[in-house]
Amino acid sequence: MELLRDNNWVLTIGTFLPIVGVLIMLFIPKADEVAHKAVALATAVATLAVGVWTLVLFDYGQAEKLQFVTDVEWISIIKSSYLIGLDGISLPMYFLSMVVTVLVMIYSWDHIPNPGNPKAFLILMLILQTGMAGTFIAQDLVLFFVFFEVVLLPMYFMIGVWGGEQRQYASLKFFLYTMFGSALMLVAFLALFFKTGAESFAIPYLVENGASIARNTQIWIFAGMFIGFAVKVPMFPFHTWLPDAHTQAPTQGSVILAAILLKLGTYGFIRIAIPVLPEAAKEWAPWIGLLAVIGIIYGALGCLAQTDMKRLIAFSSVAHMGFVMLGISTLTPFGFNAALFGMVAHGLITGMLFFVAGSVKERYHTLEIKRLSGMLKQVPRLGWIMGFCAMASLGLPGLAGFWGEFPAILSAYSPAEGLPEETFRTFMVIAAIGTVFAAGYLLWLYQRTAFGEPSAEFTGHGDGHGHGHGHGDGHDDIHDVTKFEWIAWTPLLISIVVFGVYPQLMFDVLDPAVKATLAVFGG
Amino acid sequence: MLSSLLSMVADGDWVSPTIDYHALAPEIVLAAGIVVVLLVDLFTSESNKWLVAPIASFSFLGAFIPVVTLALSDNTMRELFDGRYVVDEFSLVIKGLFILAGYVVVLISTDYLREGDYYQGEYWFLVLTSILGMVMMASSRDLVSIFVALEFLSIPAYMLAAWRKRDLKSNEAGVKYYLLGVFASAIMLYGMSLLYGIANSTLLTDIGETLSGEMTSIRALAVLFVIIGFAFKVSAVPFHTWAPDTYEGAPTPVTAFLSVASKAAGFVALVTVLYVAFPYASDVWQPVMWILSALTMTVGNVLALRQSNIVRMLAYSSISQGGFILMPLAVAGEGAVGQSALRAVVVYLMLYAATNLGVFAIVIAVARKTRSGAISSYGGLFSYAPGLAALMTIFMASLAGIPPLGGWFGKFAAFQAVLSAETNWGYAIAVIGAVNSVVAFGYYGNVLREIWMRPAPDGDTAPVVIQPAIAVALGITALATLVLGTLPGIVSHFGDLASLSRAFGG
Amino acid sequence: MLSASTEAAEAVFTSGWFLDHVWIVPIIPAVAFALIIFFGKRLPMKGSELGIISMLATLAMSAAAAYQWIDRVEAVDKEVFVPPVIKAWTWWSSDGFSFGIGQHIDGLALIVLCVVAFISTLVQIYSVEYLHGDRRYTHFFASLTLFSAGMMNMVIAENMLQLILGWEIMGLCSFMLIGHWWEDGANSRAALKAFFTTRTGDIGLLVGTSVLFFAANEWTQKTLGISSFTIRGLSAWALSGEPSSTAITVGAVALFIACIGKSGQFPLHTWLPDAMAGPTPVSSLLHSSTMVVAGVFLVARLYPVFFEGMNILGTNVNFIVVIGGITIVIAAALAFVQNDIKKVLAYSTVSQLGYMMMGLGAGAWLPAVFHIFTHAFFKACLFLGAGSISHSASHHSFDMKKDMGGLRKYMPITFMTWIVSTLALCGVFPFSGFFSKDEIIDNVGHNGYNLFMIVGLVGAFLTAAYMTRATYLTFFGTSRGASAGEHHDDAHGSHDSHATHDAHAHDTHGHDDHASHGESQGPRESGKLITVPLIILAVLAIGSGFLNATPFGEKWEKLKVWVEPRAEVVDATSVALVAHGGPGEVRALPAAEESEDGHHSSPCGSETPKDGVCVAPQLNHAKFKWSKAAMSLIIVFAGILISWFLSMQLYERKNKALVGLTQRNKLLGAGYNLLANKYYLDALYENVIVKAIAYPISRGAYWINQKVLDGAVNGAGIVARVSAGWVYRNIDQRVVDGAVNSSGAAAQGAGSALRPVQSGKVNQYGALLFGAAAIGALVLVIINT
Amino acid sequence: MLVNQFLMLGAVLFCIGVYGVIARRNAVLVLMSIELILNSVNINLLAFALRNGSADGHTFALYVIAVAAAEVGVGLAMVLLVYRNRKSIALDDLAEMKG
Repeated sequence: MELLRDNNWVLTIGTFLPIVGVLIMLFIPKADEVAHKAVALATAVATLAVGVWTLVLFDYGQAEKLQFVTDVEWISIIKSSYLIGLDGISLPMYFLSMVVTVLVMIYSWDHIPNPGNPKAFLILMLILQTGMAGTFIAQDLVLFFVFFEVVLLPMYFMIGVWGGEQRQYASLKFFLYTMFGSALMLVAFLALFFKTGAESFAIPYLVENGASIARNTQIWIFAGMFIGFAVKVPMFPFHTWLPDAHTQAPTQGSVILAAILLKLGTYGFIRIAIPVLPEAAKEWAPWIGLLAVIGIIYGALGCLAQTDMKRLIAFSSVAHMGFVMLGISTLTPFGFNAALFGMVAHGLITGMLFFVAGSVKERYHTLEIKRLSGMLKQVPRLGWIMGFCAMASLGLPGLAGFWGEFPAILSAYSPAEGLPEETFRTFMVIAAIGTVFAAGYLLWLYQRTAFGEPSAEFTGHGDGHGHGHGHGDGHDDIHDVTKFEWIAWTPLLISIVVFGVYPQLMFDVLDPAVKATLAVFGG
Repeated sequence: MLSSLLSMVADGDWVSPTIDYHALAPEIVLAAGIVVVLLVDLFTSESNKWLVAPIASFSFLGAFIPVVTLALSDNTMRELFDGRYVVDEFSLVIKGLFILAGYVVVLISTDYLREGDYYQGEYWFLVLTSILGMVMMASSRDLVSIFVALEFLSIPAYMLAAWRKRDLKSNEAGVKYYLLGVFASAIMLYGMSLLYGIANSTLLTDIGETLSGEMTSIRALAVLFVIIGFAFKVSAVPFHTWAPDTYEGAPTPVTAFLSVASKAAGFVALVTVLYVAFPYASDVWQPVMWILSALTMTVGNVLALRQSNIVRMLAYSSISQGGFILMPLAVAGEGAVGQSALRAVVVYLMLYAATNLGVFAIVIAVARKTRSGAISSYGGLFSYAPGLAALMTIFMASLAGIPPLGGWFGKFAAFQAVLSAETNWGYAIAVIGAVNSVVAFGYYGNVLREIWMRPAPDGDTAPVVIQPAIAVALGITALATLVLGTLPGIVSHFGDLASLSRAFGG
Repeated sequence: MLSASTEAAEAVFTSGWFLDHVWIVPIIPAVAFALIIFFGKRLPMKGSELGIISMLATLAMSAAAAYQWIDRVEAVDKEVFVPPVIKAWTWWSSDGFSFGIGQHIDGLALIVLCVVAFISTLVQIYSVEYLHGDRRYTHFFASLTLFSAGMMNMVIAENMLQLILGWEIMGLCSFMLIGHWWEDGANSRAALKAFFTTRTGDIGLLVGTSVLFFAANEWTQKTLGISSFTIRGLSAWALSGEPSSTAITVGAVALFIACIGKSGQFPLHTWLPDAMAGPTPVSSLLHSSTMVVAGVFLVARLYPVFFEGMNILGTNVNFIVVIGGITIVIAAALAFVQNDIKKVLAYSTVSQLGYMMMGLGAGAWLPAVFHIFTHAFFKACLFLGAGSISHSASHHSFDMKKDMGGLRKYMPITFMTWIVSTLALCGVFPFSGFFSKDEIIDNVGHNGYNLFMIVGLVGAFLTAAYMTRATYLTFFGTSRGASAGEHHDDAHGSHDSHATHDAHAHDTHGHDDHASHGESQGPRESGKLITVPLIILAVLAIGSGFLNATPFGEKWEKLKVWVEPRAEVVDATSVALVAHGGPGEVRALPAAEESEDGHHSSPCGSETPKDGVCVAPQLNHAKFKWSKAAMSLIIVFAGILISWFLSMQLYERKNKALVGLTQRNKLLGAGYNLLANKYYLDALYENVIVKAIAYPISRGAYWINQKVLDGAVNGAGIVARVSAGWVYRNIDQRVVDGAVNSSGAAAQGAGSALRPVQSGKVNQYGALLFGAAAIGALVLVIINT
Repeated sequence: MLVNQFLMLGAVLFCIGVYGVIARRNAVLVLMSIELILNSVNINLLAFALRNGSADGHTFALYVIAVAAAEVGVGLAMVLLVYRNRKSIALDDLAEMKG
């Protein structure tokens, strides 16, 4: 595989710049909160600038090749090196992670959750950013593993310290789940390393030599990786950490979790598990597909059973990631494109939904669907934004969500050679039914919370009308979208529309890279 | 009988050995330090006893210099007393580790001692002596020298454990440690005597050659007993029982010393014996190691989950960490694996030493304020001592093996070594290890939870005062943890120690 | 490059700028939508002007395009295949599959496009007054405009994906507009139901599209060099004799399920009457004339697929025709028992859609499309009329029995337009309905679907009857309730009143609005902005029929020339027309050579076309016979008369009685018995006649409708929620989650189990130590001896 | 020569010592039992030395004796310490820390 090394500094800078910010913040006294916010935001913006520059430098003509490749000796003794690179698959997620971090920083400006202490909060967020970005550019299994794990602790503390009532349980659960997965994943990586002749951990190398491994061995190694990644995705039945984590996490945490962290798992499948172990992938694909559709239906049912808005959104992630995994399980470039698009779309949309949920919580101090109603009347803009996100999330054509969902369903009709067609077509129909469920629970949520008259307990005084301008009288918390919220949300909203209207923007980048990745199938 | 002995001595043409003083320099420096400490302690008044501590630390630093020079000298293989005492890369790396560990121990002990009214001079004397024993252990290649070195490092440790002489717990710790220790070394000695009988030599290499023959029950017995002696030192389950009680009872700096230095010494001895004396008896000791490792990780973990006292929890944690260090040895017999297994052990020891010393430094610093060993006493640490909290987080995460903090690479190397054997036993132990590494976070995470997510117990949020010595110790250990974690390449090459794993064609 | 291509087109087929740029049409309202959302509130008319302007623009453009199309088709011989004007840009491509976006303009597209643009324009004008002072006036216009954009996009869609895009956008707008007055739970529930039901149908759309895509793509790529998402690709493939019957049948059925949902066909029609919760202009635009015909349009658009898939003309019964037939009857029967005038119209819409479906199912393509065209005008007119009544006469009530009656005196214009449209709907010569509906019935019979011809006739009878009843209750007899100026509070469950009261309460405009039709005032004619659209529509309700007036012979059958695609075998390139990727070209095929080999007995549909492809099946048309027409006319008049008689008996008499009572009250003061008796008489009439004849059937149908079908829809929801709850509580929280937590507990348990070993007693430690050693020794000794 | 008998003696002594360590509750007696084990070791060493006719065994034995002496010294000191603090040298009392 040819590697392009021109101005490869951008990746390293873009990945480790946040750490510089952390170092600076360490020397600022805890009390000076504004300074912390400023530094953190500045760092994030600077990182994003580097990201933009990366977009500019990226050679879209050869998106299938690794670009900006750096290959420096790291741990020579175990034949692992600091090998990073970017191709069409990594680019969107890499950039998205930067964008989301910036937006979250902006949102944090006036939304530092209890118990305050922006210093620690923002430092953790910056470390998180490094971990996320690094995972998407790492081209060496050990390096990938390290970055993959780096995100754990910050998220653990974000949930555990700044989270809701159940935060300690949720955070520990999140941590143990993920760690369990990655422990087995590590074992699988090492087994892979030795089975390929203990030559190198470099993914390109492994892709070349992985196929030569005996089939049964492949299946076992894949199993290890599968658990590692499936926990992160999360796929049924490894999903139970997600609702707790999402529900308890602070808004920023939920957003990052939904927008980026979940994608680490699917990305792992696309980047490592499947291309390196094609035989095993073929063997596993039907099962992955099965779990995926179970996840779709199951997540939807879970949503319908929820009484808490945030928890509902969390379960919807299970369903949506089910679509992504369905696309992956077809092992076709078409399906992979769908999956990757779905990843980004889900990141934008669900991230946005969590922002909204956070703001609702902040205003109403509750997310119980029963108690909320008439948001459209009390906080019209927030209500409309929520409606927009709901529509995007249920896969309305013209908005980003559709392009993750529909192609995934489409791809299930004709999976790769050697996969059972009938099975996958059944999956296709089930998944299509899943879209209706999605409409069901999202609209149900929307109708309950946004429509109707604001309930008396929030309108300050008894009568259901609240006289038009529901906010103000009696309930000062309940105000419409604030300045910082606008700044933080507009980019997401815009990109949801843009990608929905012109999906080619992303497919252009993805397609060649995906094709190259799936070349191992002789496709 | 005596006559025969004399005759043997008489007609054997006895020539005094030529001694490479450069090779012995570290030991000599330490010995000199010991003497100086004794004298100064003897001739200074109570008010000036604090002088002793710097002297001790300087003698450690002094002893470190020849280690470096030896490492840099082109002659990397120095054999003294026809191969009974060897100074090679392996021993140098280990000596360096011991000496630095000793230095850090001094740092974290200084204020602890000054504040409790203990005899200071003897304390330093004993620490130095014990370290000297370890340094000797690193070079010993003969049953006798190994035995002597072992006792040399153990006996002072016994006394250190019982240091707080008016404290019942401390006494208990000392007695338990002593009795079991002596018992274990007695059993080991019995095994050694058998080995001598079999090989008609106390030189490890000779024994190794003898054991290359077919294995008899008596030989297996001898091997087993010797291994048990060291298994006790590394507190491998089921020979661990002393560890929790002793760690809890002993003065905290001593606990740090025991859990790092003396454990490491045990591993060094074990590795030396396995690699030099028993390379051909791997059929015997591999299963033993496998079982020990599996038991040690698992039992250590599950028991640690139940602890409410931090030191005791750390005791069990260090037990299970020992299990991880033993893991590679479970497959070290498989030809080339020995090489990577040895590397894994050495690297793990280094990272573990750095991290664990750091943890104890924090425990001492915090206990100084809270006057309590309960884990719950760490509540709210993050709110009133964020610095310590952050460091503790780093150390705990490192122990739990979370990248990019030191510990992960140790575990990684261990897994790598185990899997490189590509045997089913290897895969099995690897999976057990993987699961255990997750369980382990249960109790490390528990501490972190107290620190970050719980309020201070009685709302006492006065800041913690950190003395300079502790600060330095923390600095060293934290730096090591972080740097070694992000750039393991620095230490990992210490691991390839051809000289020792010669027998495995390593 | 475009201009060049245009010239190329002129070489053979005339084209024109408007024809080449129809793709701009949907963009105009889309942009207008954005503008209204962002700036609407600041504008003098709160955004409504933007909507109206954009609508006028689209109307103008589509009219011009239609004109140029007519030139195009009339330039050539009647049988010559006229290539649609196609453009395509690559919208997105993945793994070599390229999906385009662009335009596929032919007669069908243009006629529907014009209808949509026209009706939208009128409805928006109408709404300016009707929603005057509404709280979400601006949002309302935004949604209306977005809806038009979506519908137009669907109509001109070049491929299935583009069509789905428009399709779903319409669904969304329908949701927003039905729920426009969401303060009332009923409205938002209706909105939810509508969206959810259509969405359920859309499973079929997704699945069907996927199936057809993969089934056809290889062939289309090979033969035409285009993806099989394209309308023409699919059509050609369907008629090529290639497709395996299963694939195309599955695809067609799946797609048709979507049409059932969207066009409110039995059994998914239940959402449509509820959708009347929306403001009347919405009902008139979305839920009568345009959106609900989307399903019909889809069938007409992909007719070859359904033609082959359902084997139309092959047998004398098929899925589509059956569904259509059932829908006609049950919907018409339901229309009898409604007291809400809008619900009557809603069910009538459902049943008219049934006609269109039945027509398509029976191979009467052109009549069905024609009926879309005519129906749009008179049904829109009827709805707007109803709206006008509630707006100005019955004080926002739609209850015919409570609040209407005798209105013809007060609102002559509304009355006249209503009558015209009613006659059109009933299919009375020479109103438009006659030409289209009679055409359908005629052709259905002609194509051998005799049973369904009878169903059509029954439908015609019922239609006439219930429309007469509605008309009578509304405009004849004496005024009741609000229309009689009665002062009653607005507690009755009428949605408009509720909403406008919000408007009163919250809007500055509320007050003059209030003054304009206070409770105190009696009924009166509505303002210009309402009546003018009514008149225009009424005129079209009469005139539009003559566009294809078969009775008057060939030269009157304009639509047949303009709209119906010509079934002719043409070479592949002339169908492919546009290669994907980059701006498409408008290329026309050389008509000359086509007409040379002109075997005008086209094999399309009947056999596999040789050396070429077809995009339209060969259909045949029934010859118009006055005899048949007379029969259906008689049936219609019978319906009208019977219904009129019944209504007289019921309502007229009762009212007299009541009047008499009041007189006697005034005069004498006592006379209750007589009153009572008369009253019993009326009751008797009610019971005997109506309950005996009309009610059992229609009640029964209604019961089935509400309880069974509707219940099924709601029940599905309930079941889902319940099962979801169960799964969540038991499986998720107990099993899956429990497994994890219990493993943690297990570890802890093991810990406490092992603690006794750590007894603290030295001797026991020693014992353990040596015991382990001994065991090990024993094992080793045994092994090594 | 009677090597095997010496070895048997050593083994027996070893076992007695182990028994003492496990069974005795008195610290001093446990100490003495350990001394027994060490001496069994010495007997072994000497016996082997005699059989092999090499001096290593003797030297080893001498070292063992010396070290044992040191050990006993420390051990007795500890026992004394314990006795001073709790007026008893019963090992069962030394069970404050457990679990």
